[in-house]
Amino acid sequence: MNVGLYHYLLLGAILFATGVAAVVTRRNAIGVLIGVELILNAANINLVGFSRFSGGLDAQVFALFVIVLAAAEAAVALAIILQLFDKRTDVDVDRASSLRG
Amino acid sequence: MVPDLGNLLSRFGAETLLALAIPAILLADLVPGRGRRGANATAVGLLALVAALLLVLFQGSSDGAILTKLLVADGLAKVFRVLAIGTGIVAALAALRWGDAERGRAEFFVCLIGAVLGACLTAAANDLAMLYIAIETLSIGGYLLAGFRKARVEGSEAALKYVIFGAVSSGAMLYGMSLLYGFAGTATLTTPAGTSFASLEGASGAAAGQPAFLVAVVLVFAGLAYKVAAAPFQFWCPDVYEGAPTSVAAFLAVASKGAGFAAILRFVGAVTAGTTPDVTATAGDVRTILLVMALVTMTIGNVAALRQNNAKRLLAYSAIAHAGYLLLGVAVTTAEGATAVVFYMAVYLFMTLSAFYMVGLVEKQTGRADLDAFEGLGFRAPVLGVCMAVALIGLTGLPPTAGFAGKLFLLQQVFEYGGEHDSMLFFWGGVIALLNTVVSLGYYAKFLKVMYLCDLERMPKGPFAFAGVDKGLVLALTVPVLLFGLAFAGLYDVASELARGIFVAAGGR
Amino acid sequence: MTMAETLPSYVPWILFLPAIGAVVQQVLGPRLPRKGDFVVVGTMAASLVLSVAAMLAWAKLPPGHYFAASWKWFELAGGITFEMGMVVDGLTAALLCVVTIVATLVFLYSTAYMKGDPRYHRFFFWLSFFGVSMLVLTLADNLLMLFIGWELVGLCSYKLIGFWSEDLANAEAAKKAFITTRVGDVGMLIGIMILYKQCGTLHIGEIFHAVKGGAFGGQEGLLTLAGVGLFFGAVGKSAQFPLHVWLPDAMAGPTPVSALIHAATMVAAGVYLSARMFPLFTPDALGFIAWTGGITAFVGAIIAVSQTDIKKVLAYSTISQLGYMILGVGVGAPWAAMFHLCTHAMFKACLFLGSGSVIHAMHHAQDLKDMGGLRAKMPVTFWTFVISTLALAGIPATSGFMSKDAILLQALHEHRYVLFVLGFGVAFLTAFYMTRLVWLCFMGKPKNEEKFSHAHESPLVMIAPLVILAGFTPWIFWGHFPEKFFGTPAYFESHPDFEHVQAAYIAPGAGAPDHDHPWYFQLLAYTTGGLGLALGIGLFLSGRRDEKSRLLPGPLHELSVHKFHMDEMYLDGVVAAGNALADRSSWVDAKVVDGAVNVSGAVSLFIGDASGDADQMVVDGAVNLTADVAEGAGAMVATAQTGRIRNYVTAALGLTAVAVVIIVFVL
Amino acid sequence: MNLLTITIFLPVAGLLALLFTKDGKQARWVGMFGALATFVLSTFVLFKSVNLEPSEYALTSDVAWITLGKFDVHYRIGVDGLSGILIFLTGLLAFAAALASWNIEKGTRGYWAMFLLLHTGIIGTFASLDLFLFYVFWEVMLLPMYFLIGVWGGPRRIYASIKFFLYTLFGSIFLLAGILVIYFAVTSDPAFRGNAFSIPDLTAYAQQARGAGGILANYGANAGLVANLVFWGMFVAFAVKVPVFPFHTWLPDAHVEAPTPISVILAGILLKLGGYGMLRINFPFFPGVMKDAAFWIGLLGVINIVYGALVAMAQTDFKKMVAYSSVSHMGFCLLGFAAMTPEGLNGAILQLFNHGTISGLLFLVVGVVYDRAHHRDLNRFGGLLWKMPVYGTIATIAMFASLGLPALSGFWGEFLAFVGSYKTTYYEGAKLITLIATLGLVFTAAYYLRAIQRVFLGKTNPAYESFPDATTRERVAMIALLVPTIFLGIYPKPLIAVYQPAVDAIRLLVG
Repeated sequence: MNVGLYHYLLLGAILFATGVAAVVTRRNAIGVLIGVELILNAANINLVGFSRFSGGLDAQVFALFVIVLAAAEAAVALAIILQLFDKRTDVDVDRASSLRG
Repeated sequence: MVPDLGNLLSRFGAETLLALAIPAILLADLVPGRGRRGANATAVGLLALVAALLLVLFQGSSDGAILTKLLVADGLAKVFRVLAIGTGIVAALAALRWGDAERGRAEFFVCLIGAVLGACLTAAANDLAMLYIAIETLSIGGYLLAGFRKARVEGSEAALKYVIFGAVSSGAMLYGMSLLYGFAGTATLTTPAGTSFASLEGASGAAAGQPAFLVAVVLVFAGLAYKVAAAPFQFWCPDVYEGAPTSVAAFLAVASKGAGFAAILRFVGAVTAGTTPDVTATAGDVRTILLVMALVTMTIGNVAALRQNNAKRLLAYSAIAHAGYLLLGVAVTTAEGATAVVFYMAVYLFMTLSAFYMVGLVEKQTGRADLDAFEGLGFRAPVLGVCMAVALIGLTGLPPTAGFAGKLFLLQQVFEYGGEHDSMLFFWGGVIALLNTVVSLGYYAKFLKVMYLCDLERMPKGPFAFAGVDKGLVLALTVPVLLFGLAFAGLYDVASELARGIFVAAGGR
Repeated sequence: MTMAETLPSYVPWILFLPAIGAVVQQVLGPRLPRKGDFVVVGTMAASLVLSVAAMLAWAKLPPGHYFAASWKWFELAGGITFEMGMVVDGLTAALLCVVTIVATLVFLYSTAYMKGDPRYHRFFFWLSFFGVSMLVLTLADNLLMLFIGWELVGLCSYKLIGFWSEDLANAEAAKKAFITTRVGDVGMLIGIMILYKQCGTLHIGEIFHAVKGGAFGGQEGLLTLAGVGLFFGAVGKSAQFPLHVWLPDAMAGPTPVSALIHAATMVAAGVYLSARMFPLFTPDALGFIAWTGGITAFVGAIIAVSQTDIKKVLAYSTISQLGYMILGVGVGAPWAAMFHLCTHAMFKACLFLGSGSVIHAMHHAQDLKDMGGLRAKMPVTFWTFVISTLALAGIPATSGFMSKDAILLQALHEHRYVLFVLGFGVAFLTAFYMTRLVWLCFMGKPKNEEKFSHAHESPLVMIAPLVILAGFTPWIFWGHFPEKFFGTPAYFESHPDFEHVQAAYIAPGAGAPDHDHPWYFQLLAYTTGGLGLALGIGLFLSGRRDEKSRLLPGPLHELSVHKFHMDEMYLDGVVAAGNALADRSSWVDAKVVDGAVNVSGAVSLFIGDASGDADQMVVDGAVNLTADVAEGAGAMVATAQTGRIRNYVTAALGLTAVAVVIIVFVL
Repeated sequence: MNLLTITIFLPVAGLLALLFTKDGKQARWVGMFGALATFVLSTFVLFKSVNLEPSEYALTSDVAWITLGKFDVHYRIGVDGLSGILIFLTGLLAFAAALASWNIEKGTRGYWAMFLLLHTGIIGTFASLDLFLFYVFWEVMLLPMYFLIGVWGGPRRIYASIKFFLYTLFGSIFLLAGILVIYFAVTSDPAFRGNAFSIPDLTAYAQQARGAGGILANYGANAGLVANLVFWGMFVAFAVKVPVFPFHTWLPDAHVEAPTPISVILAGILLKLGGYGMLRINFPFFPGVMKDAAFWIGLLGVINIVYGALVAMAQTDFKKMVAYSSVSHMGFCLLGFAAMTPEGLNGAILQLFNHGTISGLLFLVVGVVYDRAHHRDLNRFGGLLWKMPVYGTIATIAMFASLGLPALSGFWGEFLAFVGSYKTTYYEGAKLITLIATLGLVFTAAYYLRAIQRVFLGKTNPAYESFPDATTRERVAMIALLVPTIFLGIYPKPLIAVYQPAVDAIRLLVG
């Protein structure tokens, strides 16, 4: 059976679901970042799938940009997590809750 | 159609200038200057911002020309770009005066200009991809600025929350965009010929009819809602505003919210355009979603603000509430609705900036940001006291101020829509919005109470020592609030002219 | 046919002169010699002269004619005008003369009685203002002006009763008088409202015209209600049962006030109103009036027997006599009621002024236990007192006899035998308690030597009025009075087919069919007064009885001493209930309405600190609704703001998922 | 320049002058001059508003203010009999209140600035014939009042001022909603020629648009429901001000805490704005809805009268008692409005004016005794009449006027309201309502006489032996309000003649 658009979208959806699950359950900031990356890549899969089946290379270009931005975002996020780390010896997301109410 | 350089420069000179400014600042910082470290970086930064503002104002960029499918230089883009750069300048000045940027002037300006660039591009984006890129630039700039003051641990906590929440939301948005791309087969929001996004048929048949289309739209709304801090994506807002330096908070409250609304207007315009029956059906659903989102947002913002005792958190919730009011204008999806949003955004800019600036001043003077720091401000700093009072009265939406005019137009649209389409939902929506105004009086009056109604004897003595520059800036920000309050016809005309392009494709009413 | 003549030009001056006197007294009073009392007395005397002139002018008119004039007071949209007018006919002429005579004499009397009082000039201002109000009430040709005079008279009575209100008891008495009469006025206002709605006008003549023209159509009950409403005003003002409780306490005022207001004029206003509005009263309204009058007469007489204060006895006697007059109206003889009003005004004023002269002589001692044997010391007062007592007791050949019997005769003709017997019983009691009073006051041995030694005859200016008033009691003076003044129902003749009016107004012997005087009526009329007198003298001649002794059989005495327990009933019942209701509503207002409806709790929430006093906070927190809503929602949102990023993201995405589900399945 | 515009904006000129005067004495004189000038100008306005035709306006001026396509708001002002007398009342009370604010020491400049701004708001509201302008002036009044009570008030002033602000704002949002809905419904009707905000045009339009929703005929399918909602919404906005029964709880707090002169203005004028608003906007715009609403308004009126009087009876604080008496007296206006008969309407409008002078006078009276004894507990006073004869006499006359004694102006309002309300056939049940209302007379007499007795009669409380009688300043202020009370009591014709055309107009439009 050959791979159709439907399969691409299915994979995208699965990736999206796991990404969201990762973000929601992980207590470690890095884990959350991994979840975010998964979500972004799920979108990439979709884009590639559509571009493959309905022609037009724009989606491919779009996916490239997404990859670049994902990298930038990851870098910035890691920098911030690092900053938090040297102040508070751990990267537990739940502990960082002094701002509330 | 290869974009000729001349056309790009003539329309988007400002953006190109800002983009070039970033490396220029870094280079300038290397040159050992006489003054304090980073003096010339600051100079270059400020110069770039001012120049960009002038370029946007005077370049004939509001003739609706669409460039390379990605950017559109119409009135809407113009007003929000002016707004973004203007706020950037004010935030820069504030940061310099309050020492928010002490850790590294150059780095501060790089992030700020990056964010301003992102904001300008978001306002002008006419393509899903471009929109995502612009929003990401703006957000990344914002994450860094939020955590700029290393000294205080809240700064980094705020940045962390901002980055995680931002990443997740934009991720969801991107996923929504990818699905939309699948439906429409193209990522361009409005093609030059005016046929818009929703009416096209993508790879999987007619777009607008299927429920999945609406799901994708909601997902995209997620990202946009995060940007303007509308429900259910407003959780980050109070914590980030409290943790971030006040100047950055001001920038986020105005510039990023403005850019976000520009994007929402354009996106909703594209999604609801088209006259085919299933397009108008989905358009109806989109309007209902937007209205519900607006009412929930404003109610959460107003009600939660009642309990706040920290000035910055209170203004954060007030910003959420105002996002709710603005969404009302978007929900009616009419040209006048867009005009009302643009008008309200302009008025909101002056009121919020002057309120934030005052909070910053008091915080710098007393080191505290809670309400009691404002004790007897009305009597100890009469001029600024009156300015703060005018800003607060404007935010509440009482007549002599422009805030009232802004709310008036938004409400007029809602009631008009209620009558036009016999939908009691919009009629009651208008009434709920009005009730929210009363609730909002509650927390704005708290400020007035502390400033004026305190016990004159027990009040801490000694007037506030505010520098002339600060007074001048606050006055400059507050005078328009009163001026437009009395004569807002001019501003309204400008706003309607600028918002002409939006929703036209949607066949008007 | 009745014809309205144009009012003689001097008639309005009857009213304006005392008004000017009052204003001059108020403004220049203190600076004038003798504190300006001569201004007030002079203007009232002038008004008396003009009144007599008006009466004579009216008398010359052919029967059925009367003077009238009215001026437009103000005009409302829709062509509705309110006029003020004056009318001089039988009723007014008589009352004008009575009021002005008694007023002039009392003013004269007061110059001596009130000498040396620190607020002497203020007293005369209020006397003069009272005169003006009474004249407004008398001359009024429409219910609005009458109502205005009615309430102003109430104000003056409040001010004069509470003249010495350094002592709170007097102030309390004044308040009681005003509020009780105010209750009556409310009834009157209801009557006026009904009449205005049905007849569209307040002018008395036009009202009768409209009522005859069927304004009330079939609604007989409504006309009765209107009649009873107006009468309720009279009950309040003329101290009829059950609103009579204020008159005895009104004796707290100076005696000239009691004489003028609470004997002759003001209390008579109720009778005058009933007589004036007589055509309106339907048969069952007349029944109600008759019985009210009867009961009041009886109650007044019973209580008067056991009173120990000289003025209280006279007060209850006045209540009783007023009951008589109202009975007269009730049984369909308004002319007899007015006749009794005029005669009663004269001798009751004389009695009060006499008692005033006694009190003045005994240095403000009002209690009978200090008096006795004053006959020798105060001969003129004594004799005028005795003559007036004879008139009051209804001894033949006195004015009282003629007017009282006219009423009882009419009661007989109306076959109201119970009231007829009651009437004569009251006549007997009146003679009895008056003898007791005269005996305890003037006869027998002086009980309080120290006061008795000081006693002396009052100065001439106090004695003269006594003599003049006593002069009015012999019958010869009143011979033709009834037919002359009330012979023709002038004011109503324009409505020939008011049958019951026509008959009611024709006094005996004035060309109307002669009312036969059955033999038993003659017997009763001539003997009751004498019997009462004899019993009184007999009981007290032996000297063994004093003012405390029981003169009435068993239960009656107990009722009499405790004044039928009316005061307690009011204090514990009506007044207590009013205050309780007020306190209850005040609690409801502060706690429930303030709490539930408004945002008082929210307001304190907005202030952020408990700056409201504790009570406000405690209750508002517990009771109110809107504040909880705002606070609850706020709390809900704030708790969602846990500070932990994962909660934020879960909440955000969760809500979006919910939205998606709704969209897909619902929309 | 139009006389009316000068009258409206003269206080603002005074306000600007205050910016340059020093605090203390100078500020007081500028404020006083402003108040006096307002009083003089208001008398001119009154003379100008005499014998006009029904729904004809004098001193009109119509300047385009905001024109955005159909949304064209005009600075449209004008005065007819009704607003003429109320503007005159504003001027009179401004003069009396200015005299009474002579001894305000704390922050004099701010006080007088707010005092003058308040009057611009009030006179502007009475004069405006444009819905938008009416709403703007209506809100402009809120702020100065908030500060006047909040800064210069008594111990619980903050609570009282915020409560006042919240209540009135809560009311006014329904007014705004109504204005917007009317604006939309009217502009979307092609037949409508006039300006969508001008009150005269809208009332004319409401006359001939007798459809389901009346003026809102083309507000879509549920026009009938929306018309009712908007009518009752606007009624709530004005009812909060009147105040009407459930919304009255702010009045006692605001009065108790407000300084004396502000209480005079609050009771004298602000309560009348509610009544005026109803007569000018609420009823003429929805004649159809008014017909069925009349019963409820009458019912609320009688509740106001009896309930207000009862609660007043239980008060021990002098000022709170007078505040609740205002609630009770305003009930008569509602009774008169509901009746819609010539006598009823005249009674209501007379009550609006006379209650203004009388309650203003009563608050001055309370102020005089408060300045001396520094407390307002009725039970602790006694026998003041003997020590302060002039003051005592004026106070007693004021109280008798308030309980509706004839020959004093309070009587006419109540008498005509009673007669008019009983006579009306505008709604069923009027007779029973009026009969119950007469109970109010007895309760009112009870609590006023008790107050007179406790404060003025009886033995003089030794603590108050040394009280000086009313000073000339206080006397002038009180006499200024006493003269109309007595004169209009005896001869009300001049006042009645002034606003008769307005009554004609209202009866034509609504009756």
